[in-house]
Amino acid sequence: MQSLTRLMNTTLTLQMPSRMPAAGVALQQLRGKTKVVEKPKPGAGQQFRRIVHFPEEYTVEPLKITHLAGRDPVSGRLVAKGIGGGIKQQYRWVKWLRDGPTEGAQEELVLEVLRDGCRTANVALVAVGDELKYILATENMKAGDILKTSRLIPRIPVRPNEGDAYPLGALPVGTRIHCLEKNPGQMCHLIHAAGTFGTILRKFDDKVVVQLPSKREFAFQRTCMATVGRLSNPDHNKEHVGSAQRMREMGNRPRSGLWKRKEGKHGRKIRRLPPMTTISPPAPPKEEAIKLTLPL
Amino acid sequence: MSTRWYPIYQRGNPQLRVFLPNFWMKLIRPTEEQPPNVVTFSVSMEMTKYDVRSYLEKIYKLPVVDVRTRIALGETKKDQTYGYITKKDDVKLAYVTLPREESFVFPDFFSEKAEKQAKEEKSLDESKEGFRRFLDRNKKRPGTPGWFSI
Amino acid sequence: MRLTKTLCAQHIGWHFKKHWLVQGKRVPKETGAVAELLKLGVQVKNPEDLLNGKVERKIVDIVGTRVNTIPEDSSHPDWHSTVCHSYSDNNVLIGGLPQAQVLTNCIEIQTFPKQIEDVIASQQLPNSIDKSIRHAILASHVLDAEQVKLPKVRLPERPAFNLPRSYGISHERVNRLLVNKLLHETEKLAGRSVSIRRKLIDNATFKTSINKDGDLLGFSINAEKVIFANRAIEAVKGKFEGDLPDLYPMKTTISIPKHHIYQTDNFYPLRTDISCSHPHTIFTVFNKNLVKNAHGSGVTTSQLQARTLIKAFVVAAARARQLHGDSVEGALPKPIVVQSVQTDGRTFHFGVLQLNTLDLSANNPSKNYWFHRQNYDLFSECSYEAGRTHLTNYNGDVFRIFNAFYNN
Amino acid sequence: MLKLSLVNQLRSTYKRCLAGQSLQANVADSEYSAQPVYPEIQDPSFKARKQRDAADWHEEIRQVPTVEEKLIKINIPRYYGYKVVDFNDSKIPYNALPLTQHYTRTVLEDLPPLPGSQVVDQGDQPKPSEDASFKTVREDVIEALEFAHDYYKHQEKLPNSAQPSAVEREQILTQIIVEQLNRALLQALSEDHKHLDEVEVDYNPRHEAFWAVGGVDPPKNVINSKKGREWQKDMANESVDRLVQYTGTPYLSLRHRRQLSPWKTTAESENIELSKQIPRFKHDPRTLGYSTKHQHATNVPGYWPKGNEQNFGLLSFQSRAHLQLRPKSYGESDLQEALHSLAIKSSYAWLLAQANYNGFNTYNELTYPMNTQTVITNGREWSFYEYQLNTLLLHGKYQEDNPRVNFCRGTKPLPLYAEISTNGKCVDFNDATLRQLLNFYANVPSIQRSNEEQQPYVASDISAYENPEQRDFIAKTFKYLASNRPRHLELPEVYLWEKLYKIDNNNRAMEAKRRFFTLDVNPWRRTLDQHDKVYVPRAIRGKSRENRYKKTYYP
Repeated sequence: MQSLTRLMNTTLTLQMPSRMPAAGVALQQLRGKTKVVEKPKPGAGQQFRRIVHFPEEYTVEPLKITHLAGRDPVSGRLVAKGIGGGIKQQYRWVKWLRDGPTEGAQEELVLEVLRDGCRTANVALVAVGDELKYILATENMKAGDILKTSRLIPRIPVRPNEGDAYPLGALPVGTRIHCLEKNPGQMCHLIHAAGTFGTILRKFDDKVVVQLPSKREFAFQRTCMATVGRLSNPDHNKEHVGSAQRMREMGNRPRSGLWKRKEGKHGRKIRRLPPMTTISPPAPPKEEAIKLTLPL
Repeated sequence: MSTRWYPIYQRGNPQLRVFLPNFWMKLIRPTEEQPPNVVTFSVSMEMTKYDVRSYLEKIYKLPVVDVRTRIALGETKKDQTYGYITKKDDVKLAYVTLPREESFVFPDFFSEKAEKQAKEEKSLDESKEGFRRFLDRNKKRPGTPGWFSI
Repeated sequence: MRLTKTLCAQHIGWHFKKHWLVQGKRVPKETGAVAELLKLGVQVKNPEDLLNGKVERKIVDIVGTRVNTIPEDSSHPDWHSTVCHSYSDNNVLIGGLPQAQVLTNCIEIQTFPKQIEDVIASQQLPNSIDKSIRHAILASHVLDAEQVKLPKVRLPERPAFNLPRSYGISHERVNRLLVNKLLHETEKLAGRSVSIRRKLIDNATFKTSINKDGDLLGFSINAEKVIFANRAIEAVKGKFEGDLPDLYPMKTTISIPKHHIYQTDNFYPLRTDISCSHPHTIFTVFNKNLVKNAHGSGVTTSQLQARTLIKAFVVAAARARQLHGDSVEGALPKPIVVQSVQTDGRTFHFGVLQLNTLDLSANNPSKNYWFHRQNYDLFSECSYEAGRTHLTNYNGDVFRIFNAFYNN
Repeated sequence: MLKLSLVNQLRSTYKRCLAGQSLQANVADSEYSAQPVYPEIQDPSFKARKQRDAADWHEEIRQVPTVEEKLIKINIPRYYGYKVVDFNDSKIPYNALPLTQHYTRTVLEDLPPLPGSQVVDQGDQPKPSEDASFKTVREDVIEALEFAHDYYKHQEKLPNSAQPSAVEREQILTQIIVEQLNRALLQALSEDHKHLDEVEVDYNPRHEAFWAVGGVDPPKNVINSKKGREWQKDMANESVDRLVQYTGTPYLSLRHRRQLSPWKTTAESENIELSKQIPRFKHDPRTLGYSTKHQHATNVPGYWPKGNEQNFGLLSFQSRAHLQLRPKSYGESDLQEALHSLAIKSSYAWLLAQANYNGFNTYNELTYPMNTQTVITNGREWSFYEYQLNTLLLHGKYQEDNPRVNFCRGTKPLPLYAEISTNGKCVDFNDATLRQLLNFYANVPSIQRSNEEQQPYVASDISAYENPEQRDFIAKTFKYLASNRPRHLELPEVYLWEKLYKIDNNNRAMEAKRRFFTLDVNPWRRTLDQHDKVYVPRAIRGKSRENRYKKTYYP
């Protein structure tokens, strides 16, 4: 087999694609023929719970969703167990990019704080200019609040209010933040769950160290935008499901009963937190692999 | 008349030389009582109301007022030996309304024949009856010849 | 079976296949060949284009094919490069009445014009009128025999419930009957001398488009009932002062959808030389199942009142454009007064708009006037339960205002 | 001891019977009569028994106290609704007039010309005051017409995503014209004619009526089934009743507190000779192009019972837009007949529905005549009809025996104007048509009857019932039936494979018998009250096990 690989590598000046960690290959036996179905592995940020039908342009209209019931939308195969059913919710498209001027600040008006069925935190409808958008609502946000957004990093840290968005470098140490950019320009996709927040611990060089809700510390670039405050609906994690039927209404199916909290491979282990990690710049986009066909 | 639809060419001889029209209409006796100005046809499945109307108007110069069509389910029959079920083809029926002054009575060609048949059946029944009476009479005197009577 | 060589033999083809699954996917190494070739002036093409080139299919024109819908892109005949803020019946101004005021350059006066106030205070109605109005309400809300499927009802606290579909009188019909019956009663009171000078029309459309501070605003609205009169309503005497509200940080055009496909023509449903062509009063129906905020929330009182104002404004502007030509800008030679009533069958909002100027820019010193009062409930509940009709908290003031508006 | 006394008692009774004494002799002496009174001798034949059963049922319906309950009572025999001939205002097949006359027992006559027009013909001048008022009305109407056309012309110019069909276009224009004209005429005439102040105007009301018609040939399956039974063979071809359901939506209808006065006397309406002359259409209505459907019997004159005082129809404006869909080959004369037929069935149905709210129905005969006026229009052409309803009994033997007939008289379509010119002016306005219309509006409804006389078979009103549960039940059941919504259970259906392999040919003899046709159950015979009762949750009812289900109050 190894010789075969070597042979192929010499004849074709091609480079092996690193195997996608999330993609698994399932062989399904057809009658006399093997059909290869590629399906992703669970995890990696994909929920397999629903797809949202996004329009081409940003809109504040509640969007329609389609339930996936744990299936991969490409192959249609079951990937995640225990998902299915539930009340059909409407999705509110949150505008993740809080873009502000590099000089001065842009002011925005909160019109309404709404409940979104597809996420745990509340969303706030915000008006600026002739644009309407949703952002995640903070704990004490209410209609009529004025929010500020700026990309300016002053010499002395600003005194921010809840809901304002600033670069990490502009915020004082100890500030609670959410909706954090991993790298500058990369949509704010950290810290979204209800009641969570990150804390700015210290600053060094051009990095700012933030403790994320998982208690791990990461060093981000100081130009990463973050929104100030703790996310709304802080009692979400204390709320009881209440009944099995409520669980079904939430779109979860009965669990297998195999998982044990205190024992086994997946059970609890108490370990030290890993040391602070510096966020590396985003990897360059991967070259697309050519799929060669060979009728075997 | 449809011009698009021809029998599929088959190789070899003899070749098909007679082309029957694929639009046809058959006058049939209505199963239920109808107003006298309504005529019932069995028509080819491909014909529409408009086809039936133009067929009668253009070829037979009939004053057609209205045409209604329906598709009647073919009869089914159970095979006596093996018990499988066969079904006749469905037929399209066209009810053609003529002007109200017109009236059409379906001709009764076979009334004489039916009468004759009825008569024959009657005489057959009578002779059967006679034979039965004869048997009844002789039931209680076994062994006696038929001609013997008091 | 014995562990023989035959048993342990493995099918090499299977291994080839498994191997190929992995090895068949390759990322081409950048060899620099493309750059070299381009340097030599050789054309480089993507192999995909050569192998699976796109085949243009010709559309054959066959009799009976459906006409293709025109794609909604720049090839559309009504496509413009400048964007238009198009307000239609189902849009809601998110800023409510203040936004509508800024949009139409109106100052708010929280009473009716003096002549209407006088009529409301002084009119003599017969004693039997309340009985007739109660009957009209019941006849349109409960006693009409229409039975159609009503919109689905959802319980917010029980989102999983599918309640049985109820049948009844549709919202459109309830309002049509109610307005018609109230007008019938009013006309009986007014007599022929007044009612001959009025004409009624159902479902009239009005369209107009206006430039405001560089933004193009297009309006297309429908009024469920319109009263036309043979003489225009007199302008309100007196001058009114006031400031437009401040919307900062919102712009006035917020929440009005933007479109590239639009028509900018003016539409008024009657020609000018017909006897009753002056707009008098418009009745519009508010249906909470159809009219919602863009983000799905219900309509607030202020937004509802804004809707009354905008509808009146569009009617007045369309009339002004029809009278004075499409190019009319700035102050009108004679102000146009339109009365506007909005109802959802239970709540009524009355208002009077005086259109002084079509120049809507923020720094225009002359303003339009919007006279209105708060909403009135005609009743609190009207229903048919257990074989009996119920009409509670009937409010007779609504008909008095209604009557005064008709006779103005 | 007890037994012995019982035996003694019986013995004494027996002795008295032997002596020819009445059993209640000791109760009341008035039971005695000089002449012996025997119960009526009843015909024991099958047909007579059937007729008696039917008459008993009709009597039961008559005894039911309220209007709503009467309709529920009529509907009780069928859970899924009756199989009815679909009579509506949008479909009139070729040669429909004889059938319409048979199904409504109507004699058709010409409307006599107006007295006013004769005066003009003779050259005499009408009264100047009348002339002046007519002139103002004429001006108002012309103005209204021009206004309506101008508005419609503008409306048509609007870019509309869904292009309306020709029928819809006519309906839209006519609705505008009729509403404008009605308003103009009510205003202009209400000063002289005070009754117009009291009219109630219905916009696109819902008119529905249900009735039974006798004298129709039985369908093939009935004949076959009867021929299969020896004792029914002779009755195989006897005529049967057909149920008819009318559904229509006029543009406008006017109602009034009082009734219009009849124009045929009782003597004229009771004429057995005339009733024999009415054309009969014995064939199945489907042979003419009518269709059938399953639905509950509904009688709706546009509003709910006891809705208001305006219980009697004055005038209705019917649409003729759907006549456009009839092929040209039907001819001009048939169009004329179709208009007559439309007028007859819409007038009959509306009057029947009104009569129903006064306690009468197709099984309980009217006690006084009812009248209405009908206008069929497309805005330009107007046909005028007057209708007098004398009888509702059309079913069974009444088809032959009933001496009463209904009357309809009408005109040809008269043009109101020739056209509207391009500059929006009305050309060739026809005064005669307007006079006819004015005459309909000016026809004063004058008859007012006492409550007992007007509603002899109505004893009560549901709002007067003490029990709120009963009121609620009756109101809900009535609305449910009258709303034409599908029944809660799906209609029973035989799949085609079942017809082929289980019904027509018995190929699955060993299969478990679970479907209704294998169990020999006719689901169409299911009655309205054969349903599970509504369960009352324990939280509401408390701990008692007695009232676990809601009571039903079927009449």
